[in-house]
Amino acid sequence: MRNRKKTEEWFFRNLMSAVTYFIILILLLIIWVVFQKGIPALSWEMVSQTPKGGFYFGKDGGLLNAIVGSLYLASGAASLAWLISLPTALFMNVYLVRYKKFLTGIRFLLDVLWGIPSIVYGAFGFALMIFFNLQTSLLAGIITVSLLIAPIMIRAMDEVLKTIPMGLLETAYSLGSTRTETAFVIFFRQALPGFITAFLLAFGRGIGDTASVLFTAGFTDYIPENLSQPAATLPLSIFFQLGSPIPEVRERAYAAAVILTVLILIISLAARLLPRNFKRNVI
Amino acid sequence: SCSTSSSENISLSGAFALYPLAVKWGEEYRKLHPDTRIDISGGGAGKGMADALAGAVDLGMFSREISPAEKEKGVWWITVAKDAVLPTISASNPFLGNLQQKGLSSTQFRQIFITKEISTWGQALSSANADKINLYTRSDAAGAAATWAQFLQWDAKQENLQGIGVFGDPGLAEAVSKDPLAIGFNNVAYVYNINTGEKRPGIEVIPIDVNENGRIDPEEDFYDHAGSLLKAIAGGKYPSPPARELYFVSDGLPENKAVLAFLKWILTDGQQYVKEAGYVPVDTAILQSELQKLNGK
Amino acid sequence: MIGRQLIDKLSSGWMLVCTSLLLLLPLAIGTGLLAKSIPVLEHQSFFSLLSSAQWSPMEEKFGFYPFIISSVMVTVLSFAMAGPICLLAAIYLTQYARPVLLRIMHPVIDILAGIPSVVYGVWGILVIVPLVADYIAPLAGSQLTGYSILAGGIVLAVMCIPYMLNLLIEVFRNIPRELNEASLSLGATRWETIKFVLVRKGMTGIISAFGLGISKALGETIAVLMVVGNVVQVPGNLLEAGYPLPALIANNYGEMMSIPLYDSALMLSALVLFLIIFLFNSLSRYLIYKTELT
Amino acid sequence: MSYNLAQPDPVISISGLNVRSARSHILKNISLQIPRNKVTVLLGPSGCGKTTLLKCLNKLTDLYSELTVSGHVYIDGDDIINTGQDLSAIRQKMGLLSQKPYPLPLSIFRNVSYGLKIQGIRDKNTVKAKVEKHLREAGLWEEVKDRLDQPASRLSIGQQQRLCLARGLAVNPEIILADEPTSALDPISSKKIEQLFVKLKKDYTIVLVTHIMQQASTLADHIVFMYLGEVIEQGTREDIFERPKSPVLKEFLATGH
Amino acid sequence: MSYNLAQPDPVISISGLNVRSARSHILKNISLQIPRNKVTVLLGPSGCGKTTLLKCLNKLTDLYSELTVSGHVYIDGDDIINTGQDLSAIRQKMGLLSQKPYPLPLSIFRNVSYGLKIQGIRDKNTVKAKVEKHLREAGLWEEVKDRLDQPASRLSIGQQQRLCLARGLAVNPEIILADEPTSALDPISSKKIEQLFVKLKKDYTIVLVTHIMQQASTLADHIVFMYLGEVIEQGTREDIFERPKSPVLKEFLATGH
Ligand SMILES: Nc1ncnc2c1ncn2[C@@H]1O[C@H](COP(=O)(O)OP(=O)(O)OP(=O)(O)O)[C@@H](O)[C@H]1O
Ligand SMILES: Nc1ncnc2c1ncn2[C@@H]1O[C@H](COP(=O)(O)OP(=O)(O)OP(=O)(O)O)[C@@H](O)[C@H]1O
Ligand SMILES: [Mg+2]
Ligand SMILES: [Mg+2]
Ligand SMILES: O=P([O-])([O-])[O-]
Repeated sequence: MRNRKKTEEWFFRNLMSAVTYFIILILLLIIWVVFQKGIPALSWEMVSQTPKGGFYFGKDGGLLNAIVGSLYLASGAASLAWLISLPTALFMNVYLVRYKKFLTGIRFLLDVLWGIPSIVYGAFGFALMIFFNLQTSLLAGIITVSLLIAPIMIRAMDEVLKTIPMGLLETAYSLGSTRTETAFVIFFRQALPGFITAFLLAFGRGIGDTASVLFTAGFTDYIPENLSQPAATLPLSIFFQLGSPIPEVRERAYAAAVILTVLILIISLAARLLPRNFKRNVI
Repeated sequence: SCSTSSSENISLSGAFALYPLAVKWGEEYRKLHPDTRIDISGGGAGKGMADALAGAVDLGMFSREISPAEKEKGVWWITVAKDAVLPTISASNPFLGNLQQKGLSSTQFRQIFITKEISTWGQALSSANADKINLYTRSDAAGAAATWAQFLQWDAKQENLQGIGVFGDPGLAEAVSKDPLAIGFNNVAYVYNINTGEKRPGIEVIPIDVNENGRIDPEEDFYDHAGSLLKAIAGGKYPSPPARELYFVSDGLPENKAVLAFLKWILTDGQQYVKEAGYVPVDTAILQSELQKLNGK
Repeated sequence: MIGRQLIDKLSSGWMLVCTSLLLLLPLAIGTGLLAKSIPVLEHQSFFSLLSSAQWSPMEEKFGFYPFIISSVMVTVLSFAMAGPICLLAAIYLTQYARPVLLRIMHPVIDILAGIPSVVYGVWGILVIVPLVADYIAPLAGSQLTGYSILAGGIVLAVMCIPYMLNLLIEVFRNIPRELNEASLSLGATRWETIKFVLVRKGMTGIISAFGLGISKALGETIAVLMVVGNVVQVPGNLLEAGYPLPALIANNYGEMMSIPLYDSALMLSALVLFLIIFLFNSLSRYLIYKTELT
Repeated sequence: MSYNLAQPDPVISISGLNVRSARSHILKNISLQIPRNKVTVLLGPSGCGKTTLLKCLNKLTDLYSELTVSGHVYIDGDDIINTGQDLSAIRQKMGLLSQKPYPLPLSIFRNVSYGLKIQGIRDKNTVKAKVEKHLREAGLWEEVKDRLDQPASRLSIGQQQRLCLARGLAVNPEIILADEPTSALDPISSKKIEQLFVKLKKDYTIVLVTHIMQQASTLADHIVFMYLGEVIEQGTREDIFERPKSPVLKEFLATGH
Repeated sequence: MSYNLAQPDPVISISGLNVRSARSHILKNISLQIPRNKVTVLLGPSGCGKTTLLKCLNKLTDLYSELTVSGHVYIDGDDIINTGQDLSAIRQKMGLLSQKPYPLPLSIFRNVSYGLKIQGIRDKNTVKAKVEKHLREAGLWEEVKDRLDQPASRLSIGQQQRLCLARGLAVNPEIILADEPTSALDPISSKKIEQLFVKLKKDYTIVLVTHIMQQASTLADHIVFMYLGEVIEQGTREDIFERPKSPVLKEFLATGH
């Protein structure tokens, strides 16, 4: 009896640790492939200059257009998504707490939105653009990407808000707070660290997405000067350069991937570390 | 039709295949006309066409045959460069020598790619070998694939080509070069290094037996070097299709003077940059007729 | 005092607008796709579109059957690989491993969730396709190219891992430690506690994480299409090539959107995908509802 | 059962109050008067509906969709159950001290000043003075005066309980609803809170739920004994402790400490 | 402080036990003997380390990676802190009743039968009989016998507390560790549990944490008073209540009920 139990525990414990290290191994392998192919093509010029003529034939220039474009696009989209997500998530958890069935319905729809492929968002964004007579532009890209990441953001915020105990809500009300005050003063503060994580993770998701910006933000060698100009993005730059006949250009695609990976790493670390500074007052 | 853009602003969108060349043209043109801003964005041939027809851009970059449905919408187009699709195999193909001697005719290619009557290398080379032919094609809707299909059978489309679909030209080239029994097709620039004229490592061309006499005659043998190949394409010795034209499209003849000037420059001085991008300059005769088109004729 | 009430009204209004906007989004996407699919639906009946295996868009014949089957196969395969792996790893990371490992894991997971899928596709071509062609296919006694449902499934599984793992780790972290204590103090081993108590307690979370992972797999585009072979056929086995729905859209949309009927057919395939995801989410909600009852 | 306390001017008057959940009838036809400036203690076994009754007084039952509330609760004459009125104003009249303390995610100072801010009091000096006053009232001032800007969550449970009381006092309520305020506390902290209640009862109407008989008998002016959702008996301290009538109450007292 | 109870055969013997977290020293060099078949009560203000000490006896501190434990805890002579041994067997010797009841996510029946299943007892009739027996022991049988297949989470807090006790008894422990088992309960439920402890003490060794002095004085054979992570005083009921030595204990007793 004891022996069988021990064997079982031993077996599963080792299986689990094997699986975990296997995952880590695969993940590291991918990151290694990217770095190993990308580092040789990486130079200061790559991150400090926009493409010059002939960049796509292997000549001078860099990826600054795509780096800046990606940052503009992702921060624009994350901010816009935040503007939609925050009220929605608070609304769900402050105003709608008593409508459990309705909430279940909303969460279901959010899951559906989560599952819609980004290329469908891209096509939808393109249709919207045509409908509103918008041109391929940073703005169109921001709108599309924000629609894509808003469900992710809301879901993450909702998970945080759900864990706030009912007692805190009762307390806020019994002090005479209006629902707005409850939402924006008390719940907001309590969930702020979680919100920051949600924002940064959605930002990371937005910066890595290809398909939704393909038809909406376009691709250009210029750094956009306003919202109505098209913008390049790193994922699209990778995608596009990988299609080049010239091997050196394809090498640069990996350099772009390294840059993107480093950006995401920074965002991720920020997402995990930054909230600590806002944890002070959380109960 | 292009009311949305100011006279000093030219916008292009469309095929990624034409993007690098258009960027080069834009840059060179701006050296001559510094007050013209040229916005170029990628997105795919259909995107370029849709944008151009919607008036969202001045010119669409287009890399495949224009379909009847698109022609019905009143699209206007102009040839700006040429390209050619070449049947490719791996450099480690065991029948390489034999193939280079005999070549394959368009009929044989059809039997390989469309009808699948030929499925082994033995059948292709009239020997007893039973090794299967591993067939590859493009998965993404591509001008190259459409042109190749048209070469095999006048009314065939990309969807008629059999085989494993691989994404993008480099993907296809890579898949073919790694698989000794593979057969595929590629645009010129993915087979030859245009700067040196040498074939890219790992990949070889199957010569086309144009006159279908079962061997490659001297006048059919120009695949050694990019230079001789480009000459053969320009001179029509390499059949068309699989040689093909690349277009700029717009919603009717452009009214914008700056756009017309830009197109005119492309058809004249601009042609010197075409080779660098891995494409074939347009023959002089066609250039003339395209220039006529710009004048509304 | 009046001001407070006014602010409350205004901000409530704003919140309501945002929430409604978001709730209308699926509807808008659904009807948008439907509207764009009408030309092809008028051209061919919905049933024949779903059940026909002939795909010749230039001849105006559209059959989605092979694509649907391929999508299902790739998704099921990738889930069969990633699901159990993620579950085991999440348990290990939260229950056995030292906290440092979990702390290292988080940025790694984020990076992998953020890497664009083209990069996964390239990785798949470099690593997985040859693996299938040179090692796995010969086991099955066939000489194949490696571009296959199996390769697609493997790449997809790897891509789903960061998403599912992240959600599952959260599920297990949110189970109160006291529950663990209760079971252990009854003399259960760690593994028994996991098997009988934690998995049960976390069941709704697990189903939900799996559901989101599968949705992700169903909708993933570029990476899969780079390795799956893209042959319009109903795959006979996992080593044959397939052609999932998202790949169909991605391969053709940018190039073919200017041909009306083709465009419409691609939008219909997006609609079909949307419906599959909708159905699938309903199923997982139903399962969650069922487990919550017991 | 519908016996009414002879009380000229009750602050809270409940009549025919029913609370139902899908499967049970939690409060059954409660009618009750809560006298002004007295301590009313709710007594009864676990699960009899004491917390639910307190929540009705505040209409916090709104938050629970599974509960249906019917009947009347008059606070100073306004029926809050059937009102379309602004609840936040009515809730300000009542400070709630819940079974478990919930400090707001703010600093100690801002926890107390929160209610003032809501009332629109912004003058710095007034706020400061009031915060000090209420912290003193709650017997917490000495312990926290040097760390008012620290997060309230760092306080011990007993201190949190007293902070919540100070916070509740700061909104200047008329009524204090306290739900087992000492159940999680050690004897020393409990004692402090009890003493505070004795002091507060001069100015406030207090409704207190407790399991501790001794607390009830020290503090109560009026005791309400509940059982399975009904009010079984009510009366003065002597009525309940020395002359209990119903058998359930007798048993309850017999086992109580 | 290192005073040893003259006890021939202690079940649990603790020496030099230290528990540290990153920022604090939670248990400071505790040495203690827990006598067999007696009730040992741990007394002390909130936050002094009582719960932590109980968790050490069971080595549940394992679950908290932020805690470092050093020293020795001998259970029947085995040092569990420094063992590579199978803890699940040792833990089965000890039933834990935690401060807040945590029913397993199973039905009422299966909560109680869980321990039996772990022990490999699968015979249906035996299991049924044992479940009934232990539910009766915990005084819960009458209340739940008709709904044994319902989720345990639907029970009231008091019922959950008793269910956890039944669950703990079912594994046939030698030692019961109970952490404020009645703090959330009304007097009647508290009484029932207290009576149960009186009954159990014949067969089991009980370690009880409580804030209620009266409970301590009714049940305790041996009392340990802790303060800020240290054991300040220990002794019989009379030693502690009638002849307290240290000033902190005197103050603690003075304010206690
Ligand atoms: N939201 C709810 N849904 C369903 N039943 C509820 C709900 N809230 C309370 N109840 C039930 O109503 C009854 C009364 O609960 P209440 O919390 O008022 O008891 P209580 O008298 O405060 O007990 P305790 O002394 O344990 O705090 C209990 O049986 C409880 O299970
Ligand atoms: N996991 C932990 N990490 C850090 N500190 C802890 C941890 N667990 C307990 N502590 C700290 O150790 C001290 C003792 O906690 P413990 O729960 O043992 O107190 P207690 O005597 O049981 O109090 P109470 O009567 O309130 O239950 C407290 O100050 C607490 O904050
Ligand atoms: Mg209560
Ligand atoms: Mg404790
Ligand atoms: O359309 P392509 O130029 O990529 O063949």
